[in-house]
Amino acid sequence: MSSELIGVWIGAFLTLGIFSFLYKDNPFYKFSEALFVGVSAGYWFVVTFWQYFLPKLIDNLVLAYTVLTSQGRVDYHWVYLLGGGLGVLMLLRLFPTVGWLSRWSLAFIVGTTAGLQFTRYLESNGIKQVQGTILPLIVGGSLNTTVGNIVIVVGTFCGLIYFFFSKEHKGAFGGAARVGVWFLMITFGALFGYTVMSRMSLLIGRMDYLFQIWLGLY
Amino acid sequence: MQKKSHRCSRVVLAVFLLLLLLLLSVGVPNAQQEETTAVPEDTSAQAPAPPTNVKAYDTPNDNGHSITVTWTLSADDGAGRKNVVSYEVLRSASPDGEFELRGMAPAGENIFEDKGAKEKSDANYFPPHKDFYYKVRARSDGRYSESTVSAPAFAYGQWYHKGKTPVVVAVLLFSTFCLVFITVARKGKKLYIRPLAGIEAVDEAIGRATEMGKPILYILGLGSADMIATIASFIILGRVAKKTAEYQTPILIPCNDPIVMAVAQETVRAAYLEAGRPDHYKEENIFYLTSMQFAYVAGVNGIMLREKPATNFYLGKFYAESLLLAETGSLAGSIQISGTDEIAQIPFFVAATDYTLIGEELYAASAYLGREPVLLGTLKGQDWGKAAVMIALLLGALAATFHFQFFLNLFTVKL
Amino acid sequence: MSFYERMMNLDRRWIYLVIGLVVVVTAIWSFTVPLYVTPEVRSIYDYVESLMPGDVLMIGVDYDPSALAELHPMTYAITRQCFARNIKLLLCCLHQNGPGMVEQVIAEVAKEYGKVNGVDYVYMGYKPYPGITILAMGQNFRIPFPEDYYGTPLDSLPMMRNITNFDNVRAIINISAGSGTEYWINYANGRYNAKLAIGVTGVMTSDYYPFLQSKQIFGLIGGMKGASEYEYLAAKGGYISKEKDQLVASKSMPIQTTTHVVIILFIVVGNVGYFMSKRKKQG
Amino acid sequence: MRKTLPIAIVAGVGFFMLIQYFIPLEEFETLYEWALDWTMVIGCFAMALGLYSLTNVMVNKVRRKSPGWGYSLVALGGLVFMVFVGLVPHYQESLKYGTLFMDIFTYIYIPIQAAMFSLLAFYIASAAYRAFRARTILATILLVSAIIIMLRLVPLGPLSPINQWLVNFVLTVPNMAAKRAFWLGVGLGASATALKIMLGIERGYMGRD
Repeated sequence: MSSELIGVWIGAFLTLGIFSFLYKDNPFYKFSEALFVGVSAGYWFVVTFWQYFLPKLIDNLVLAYTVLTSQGRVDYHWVYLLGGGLGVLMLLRLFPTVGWLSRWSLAFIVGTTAGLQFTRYLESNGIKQVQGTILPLIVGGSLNTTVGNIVIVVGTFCGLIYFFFSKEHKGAFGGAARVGVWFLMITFGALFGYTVMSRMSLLIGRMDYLFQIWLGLY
Repeated sequence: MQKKSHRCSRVVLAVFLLLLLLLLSVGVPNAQQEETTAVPEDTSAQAPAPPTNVKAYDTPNDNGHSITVTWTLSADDGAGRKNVVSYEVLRSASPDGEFELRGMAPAGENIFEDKGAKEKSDANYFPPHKDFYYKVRARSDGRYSESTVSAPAFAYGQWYHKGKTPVVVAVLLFSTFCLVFITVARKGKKLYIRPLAGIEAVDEAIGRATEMGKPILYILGLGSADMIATIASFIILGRVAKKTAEYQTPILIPCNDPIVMAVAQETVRAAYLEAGRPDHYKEENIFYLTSMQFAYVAGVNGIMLREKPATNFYLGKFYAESLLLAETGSLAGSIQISGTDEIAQIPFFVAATDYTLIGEELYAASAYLGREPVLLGTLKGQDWGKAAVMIALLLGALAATFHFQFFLNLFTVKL
Repeated sequence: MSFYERMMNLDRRWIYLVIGLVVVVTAIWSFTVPLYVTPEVRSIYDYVESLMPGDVLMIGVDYDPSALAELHPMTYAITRQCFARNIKLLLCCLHQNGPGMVEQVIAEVAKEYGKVNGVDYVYMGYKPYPGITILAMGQNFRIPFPEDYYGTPLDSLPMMRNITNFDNVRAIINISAGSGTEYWINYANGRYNAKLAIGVTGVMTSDYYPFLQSKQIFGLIGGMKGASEYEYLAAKGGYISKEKDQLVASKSMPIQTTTHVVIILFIVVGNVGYFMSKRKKQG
Repeated sequence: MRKTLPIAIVAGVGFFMLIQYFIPLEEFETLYEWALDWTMVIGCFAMALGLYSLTNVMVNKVRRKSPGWGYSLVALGGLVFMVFVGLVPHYQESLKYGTLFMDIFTYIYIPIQAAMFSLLAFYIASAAYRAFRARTILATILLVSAIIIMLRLVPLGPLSPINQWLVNFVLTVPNMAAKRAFWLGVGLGASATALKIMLGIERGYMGRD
């Protein structure tokens, strides 16, 4: 039995374990689940170590140290000590008395996110979308495009009205909000229907794995 | 009431069919195009006319390591002998020194950005504040004709990116809206906000868990702390945890990211402190599971079936796992409240959970739950932002209809 | 509990079972579903049918093995149709990880039909920067590709004797999993007015419909479904056959169809149960 | 120090990140790159914290012999083994194809992941069955739209072209409009949240003691 064949058997065994969950929770599934969680957490830890920790921190500090010893000058790579310091603060969470120090590191991350995403969202979700919705309402020679453009502009307009929080959805305003929800519902339905095909492809792929690769039935 | 909604759905179906017929009468488009077959061009073996008027200048809106070169097309590019195939851009530190090739542009193009690295150690380092001379040559089947040398230019960095002005305007406008209404709200003016079903269900859902004596499961999604949706979820978690502290209902938070776990611990601890029950806070209930999408789902599904939480919250960033979680939760008989800004996952949450916060509602939820005037002020600011967008949409549609290109340019961000 | 109420509160495991059975049964007892062929796929097939033997068609194959399942069937079906009709092919690849894979396809199909490299087809290989490459090809194929994939100068290939640029190929079909398609549309069609059709992955499909409406492309094959439509046409035309296992995309389509039908039936049954049980309550 | 400094850091870093977006200068670019690198470094240390949290939960379960402790042992075993075979070999060697580390990933992790993912095929069917009832107008619209899109894979004879046209229409027109409105709303909501965070209006997530 080759190692690949053993691999296929293990894979098939675990696949069935996951599928058995469809009937009900059982030891077979619990085993697959526990193994899955453990292996994935270990995998992610190792990948983080080799691909982020080493190149982003250790390599930079080693470089700083080499420059210091070989050329006798302090170069900018030492700033990574600060980053490392913020990281070490995270580990202080393990000790209840000094754990609050980790808030500095958390604050650094949250602050970065807030500042970066503020402009990003206004640009890509705000201005770009307005730009994309600026469409001519009358397109000469194409009734199709004309109707399409008008529906898009009206739909976007009503959809935005739906998201108003500080005004009661009553009267004409409420009517427009309702039209907005209709547009949202059409889209949600369409997205649902559109996804069925790719989900079925996944199942077909697994069935192929079980029947073709594992059992060799066809 | 039921009868009415019954009739309504039939009306909708009828309208749907009518619309269908109407749209059909518009006609299905038929793609057909005239074919064009041309005789191959006669490219003579002579060198093309050289490009003229070569200009070099510092590339605007950059970090100072690039120069832009422009020229007037060769007389044989697209006209005349039609034999230009490309342009080559050459650079030198002195007008009569050795020129080196910096790059190519295809025929028809009259601009090239000579860009280099900013690190001195990089082989392609582009020194700023240093004069360079450029020339451009037209190429045709191994034959070249060179332009004259340009005037010198040097690269330098800019303090402001002019292409991003629309974003500056948006930032200022939006911040002003929010700040104005925060001030108004602080002064004690009462602001109306319309009810949201998902929010009203939160209290009920926590109450139900308390009655049943079962825990609440709160899922912060698959995002890390670098996503605003996750941060919005932290804020909501603070409000929810305060209530669970008051009711003394345990709250379980398996996390997909260790930083998210740390922030969630801080949030819940603060909420318990605020509710006056710091002794009931259990850090081990907020734990890390794994960062891999489906392994995380497998673990959470296990928790749902074995701990049987009365209520599940799914708020934050969700991807394909949304339906896996929501279906298992509904199988376990939990009340489920969901919300995300990923439009592709909303349909599954709508289908499989009891209440869904759609897009912006997720971000508004914290203000709804907090009910503090300052937060309601930002909601009002958001509404004004929407109003501004709607006005821009209408004006834009009119401008596009009557071909006022300048209005469109107002919204163009040049990166 | 009435029959309808029970139907409404059906244990979901029955649904799982039905879906599982339908997939397995359809896979084993395979049958063909009469597929509706969309006009945007048919127009490509019909166009290739309208070409005369000796005409040159260009195919830009811009994907790598990760999009193989959806796009490979398109490439196979079109190359087989062309070779069977003695249409000459000019190919290039603008996707970094694709060139080797394209070579395999073309070599395999050429062998089936006894076609000769350099006479019946030319594979120019890979170049980075799709935008610049396409612009340059519009001038002359020899600028970005002085030699073909195998290192032979284009000028010494008999098929290339009268071929300079896009003007000398009848049409271009771009089969792509990435943003290269935009360049083909904007440059090959936009600037050089080449007749262009595209084949793209399922998720990209809806993004490219507007180009069909504006007639910048004359055909569009979208994802697995589009591929199976093309295979259906090619099989009907006798260019590929089920016996030789050449209908790859079509193989999973009956399963897709039956599962979709079953889900729609489920929805209908659920609604019938819902309305009937409500009527009972009211009555 | 405990309460105000974190809020000050959020405001300061946030403001810097906001303005650097508009300043192309090299110095700002470098600071920005450092900040991103540091968040990654913090993430690496946090990973150790996460692993501690996970093992803590598992070990406690095993020690207390709480129900299902055997499975915790399995998970612990998988974790420890993965970390061991991943870190012991030479520098980054373990991430290459063909190592024991990658074999476990390929033959254990990948099949379970694919199986988990494919459960969605069953769930999507059951969700459609239970949720798509024409209870209200909105539910009816949702249902009709989903069915129209699903019908594109079903042979309908002469009705197929009509359906295909409808599918194209739904995907290019109402779908586009709703997505735009959705994204615009999300953009404003997310920006408002970011603003609240930077201004320190929302600070409950940063602890209170």
